[in-house]
Amino acid sequence: MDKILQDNLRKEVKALFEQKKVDLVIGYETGPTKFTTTPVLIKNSEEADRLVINDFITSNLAKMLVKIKGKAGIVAKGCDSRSIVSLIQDHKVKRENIVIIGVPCSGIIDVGKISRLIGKEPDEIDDITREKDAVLVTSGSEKKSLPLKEVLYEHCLACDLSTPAECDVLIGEPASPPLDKVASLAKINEMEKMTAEQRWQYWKEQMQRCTRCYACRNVCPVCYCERCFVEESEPQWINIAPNWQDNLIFQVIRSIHVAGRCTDCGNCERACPVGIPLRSLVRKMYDIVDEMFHYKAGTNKDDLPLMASYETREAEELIR
Amino acid sequence: MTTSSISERKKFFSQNNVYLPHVCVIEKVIDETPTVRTFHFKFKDERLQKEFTFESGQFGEYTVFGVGEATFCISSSPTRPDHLEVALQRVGKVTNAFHRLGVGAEIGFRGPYGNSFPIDSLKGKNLVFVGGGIGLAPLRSLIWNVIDNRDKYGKIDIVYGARSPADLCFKYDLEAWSKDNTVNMVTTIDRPAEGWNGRVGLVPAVLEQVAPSPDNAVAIVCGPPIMIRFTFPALAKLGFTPEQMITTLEKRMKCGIGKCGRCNIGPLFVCKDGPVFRYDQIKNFMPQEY
Amino acid sequence: MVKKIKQADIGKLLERWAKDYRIFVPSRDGEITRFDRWDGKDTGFLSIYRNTVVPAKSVFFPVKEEMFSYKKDSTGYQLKVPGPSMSKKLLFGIRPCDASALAMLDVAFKEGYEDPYYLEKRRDTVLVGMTCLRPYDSCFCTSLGGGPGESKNVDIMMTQVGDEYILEGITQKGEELLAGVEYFTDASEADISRLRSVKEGALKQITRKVNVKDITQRIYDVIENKEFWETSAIKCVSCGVCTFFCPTCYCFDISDEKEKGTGIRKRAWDSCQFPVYTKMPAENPREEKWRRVRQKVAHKYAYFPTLYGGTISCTGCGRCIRLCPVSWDITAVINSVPEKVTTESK
Amino acid sequence: MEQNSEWKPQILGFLCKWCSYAGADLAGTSRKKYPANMRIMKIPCSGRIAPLFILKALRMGFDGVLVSGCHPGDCHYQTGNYRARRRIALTKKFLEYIGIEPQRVQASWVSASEANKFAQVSEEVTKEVKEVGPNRLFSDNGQNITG
Repeated sequence: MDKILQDNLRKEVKALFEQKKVDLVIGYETGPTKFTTTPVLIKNSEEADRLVINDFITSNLAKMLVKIKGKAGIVAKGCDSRSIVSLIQDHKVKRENIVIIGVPCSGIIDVGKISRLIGKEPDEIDDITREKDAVLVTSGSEKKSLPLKEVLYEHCLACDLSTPAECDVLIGEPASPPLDKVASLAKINEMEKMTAEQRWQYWKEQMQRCTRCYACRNVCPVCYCERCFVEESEPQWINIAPNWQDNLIFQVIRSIHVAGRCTDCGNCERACPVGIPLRSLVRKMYDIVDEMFHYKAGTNKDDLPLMASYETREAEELIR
Repeated sequence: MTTSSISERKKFFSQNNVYLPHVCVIEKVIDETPTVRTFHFKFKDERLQKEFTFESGQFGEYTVFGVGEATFCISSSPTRPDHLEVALQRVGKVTNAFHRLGVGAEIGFRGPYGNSFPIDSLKGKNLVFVGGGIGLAPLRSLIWNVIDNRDKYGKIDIVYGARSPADLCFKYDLEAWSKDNTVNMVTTIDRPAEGWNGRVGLVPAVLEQVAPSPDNAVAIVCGPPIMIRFTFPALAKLGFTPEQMITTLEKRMKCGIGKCGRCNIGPLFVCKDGPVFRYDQIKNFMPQEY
Repeated sequence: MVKKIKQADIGKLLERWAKDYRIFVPSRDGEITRFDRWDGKDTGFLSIYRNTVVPAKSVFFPVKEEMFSYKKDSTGYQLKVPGPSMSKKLLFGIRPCDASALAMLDVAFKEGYEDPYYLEKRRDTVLVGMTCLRPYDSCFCTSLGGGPGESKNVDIMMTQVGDEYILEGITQKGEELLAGVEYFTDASEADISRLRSVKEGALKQITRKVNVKDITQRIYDVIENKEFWETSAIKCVSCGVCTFFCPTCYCFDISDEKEKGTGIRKRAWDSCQFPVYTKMPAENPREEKWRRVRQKVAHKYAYFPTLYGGTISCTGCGRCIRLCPVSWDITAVINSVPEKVTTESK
Repeated sequence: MEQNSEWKPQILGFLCKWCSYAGADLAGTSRKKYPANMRIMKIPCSGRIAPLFILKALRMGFDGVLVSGCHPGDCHYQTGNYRARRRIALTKKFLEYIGIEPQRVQASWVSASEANKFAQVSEEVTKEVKEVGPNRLFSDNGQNITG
């Protein structure tokens, strides 16, 4: 995403402070290592120059809204703005208390993918430049062009709501990542070709790595419960020491709990320090919700939340 | 506790493993309040029961088999070594399960851990015990300890309060101490209640009314955090210096031996540097965290 | 003693050592790397040229372990401790930062009451260190007395130089292991000077710095400064990544599990970043996020040094920076701790 | 072993107290013939069902789970069964995706008077669960973990 966007954003944020429309602004600043950004809380117009917009604005900042006091501006990509809408639907955030600064998103670059494609870790890469349908990766004397579709996050490739619909200001023109639903859902489709036993075995193996650090849950903008079921002691639903069985139960229940609120923003999978393909769970849930109930999370702030509503006739084929 | 006493303790570890509890048997269960019960228990191994020693103020880790482990102070006095006592309030998974146990049931115990009330430095002093609710449990160990060696100590004042008459713990002790004319026993409840003819008022306020003299005195305080926080200023008003105030703190604990990490206040671990602290040791350190 | 060995002979060397030791090497596990039992054949792990994602502590302090089990029979409850793993271990390729972290865990688990589970696993372990030729941009070990080729906490220090590995015997144990293995040749003067330049090259790559001057006092000076800690904690999501994957973090939880009439007491990694970590029925001393972040930072840079002779329990491995889902940066926090208050009131 | 005709699947039935629970009771008192291998848990409304209950039952080793509530439109609390329906639908579909046989997660509407239907549902559910065999999903060593 280009520099003009970033400049416009900074100008806009300064204006918001000067017009006293916000007490603070949640956005991104340059991260501590190469090709990263990190959430930042801007408290006045002078600090606005810390804000960045680039191809690495990964975090879903909606996460930070729930506990913020005062009138907050928030930089939001398409998926983030939908998460904000979900929070509004759940009465976790009041629409009038926030100023959504929409940033049209043309897809976020997954540096991990570039790493795997060129066999170098992010800090060994000197530069990543985005071109129209490709990225140019420079590492020492090596230069390599990689197709854009192969280096964007998989969830971006299925994102047809990349320009925030719910926002107060839109920075720049509507944009969209190159869409490729087949590539985006490749892992899920592959899984569905397996037998039930193979699928179970697959998840069993994945969950053996889980340490229950709860990064997936804690970065999820819609996982705002004060007390998660995994921390209940009476009854205690799952064992405290991690094991694949309870790890899997945790992930399954989390996937069901975020049904109708998850916007497939990819935060959970990105957060996982042991590389569990969590998006293959939550995205599947996203599709089940869409197929069964024709519901897309965070697209209408006046809708009742999915699980708080019903149609008198639906899903009867599953009931005796 | 000193290192030498730790090695001294080692003979009590099964297979040299400090985390292994010893199996104990519940001998008696006393209903203190609707939510507090006292359990009398003995080591199943008679040799251990004979050799086991502890000091007032120390705590143990108690296992309800099949449920888990939790931390409680030993509420009986080392001067009465026939059995051990623990009083606990039903508040969570382990304590609820504990309350379901009856006479003859087996529990696990490991300990004693932590430091203890500085009994030697209390000798010859006037003692002011200030307790609230279940906070009387650790004080009770010391009070009986002192009463059993009555001639070694000066005056004894006890100010103890609970929310209501029903919430008063160790009523049989309160009665015994009231009858003991070497002890000034003051019992209070927070709000007036039917059938209660005694004092009414919060512990810190009642303490100020009782107004024990700070001369050659030490105050030992234990109760809910909010009571402790208000009792220190009340004592200060009466002329007690921080060095004359002792408290015992409660924290979430798991290991009891300074390893698992959660009970610290700054660099102090409540499980091994405490649970007994003089107020001057902690007063400058993160008051909100104790 | 300085020896060298051809990369192709490493397999044979490990086979030899495997006669006396259980060998642990950096291994791939799905997307991540960790120390695991060597399979006895493959030396493909040598291609893992960076530090493992999971710190080496997991060999001695695993993510979960059984402490004991219990069962009730006609005479009451019987306890059973899992049998000790008597065999000696050799960690091949541990990085200097993780080795120095083990030295800290050794102290913490030994002090006062000994922790039998950790110490039993750790006993008689030989550490064969590996120089980090390509440290991460998040590494800052040089600010904390370490370095990519630092050898003070290992028995043997190994450095890849071209297609050879140069091994320096550091401790007596290390020297013994290096002696009498025919796959080694003595390192020449030229080898040693190549070794020196490789290590210098590695050292230069570490550019991240953290200001640890008077850090313990500086932390105590701001310990009650809520605003400072709130600012430091603002983006933290309170997950356990930084602590679980920290080579020096050793907090754990103890819990019981019931299966088929048997109870098992387990311990598992716990994190001071979780609100439930300190939660008591009526209140929680670290309910607020800034208190938890303060605990993490202050434990490493103030409390641990206070307790253990000034040792900062951070080795600068950079994992907390690399793995943090919101890129929280401990070096930025430490560097933002104000300078020591010179006009001391005390 | 799975073909062993002796093996009877263990099924946990979460039955709404306003309808299916009474229906099951009636099936019992009127001596309807149906498989007696269901452990019944009375719930105040099918809307009380949480996906976690279903997972936990399977984790404990039950071979199948049945959630049964009032027919659409008949909920004592007006909409509890509609809400349950969404939850059950998502759970069933999702569990199938991760590899849990859909036969193990069952739902029905049975009113207080439908003793016949309850017997029939029990029969069918038992048959289907029997077809997929003992639940060894959560065991480490392929053993049934009921205990």
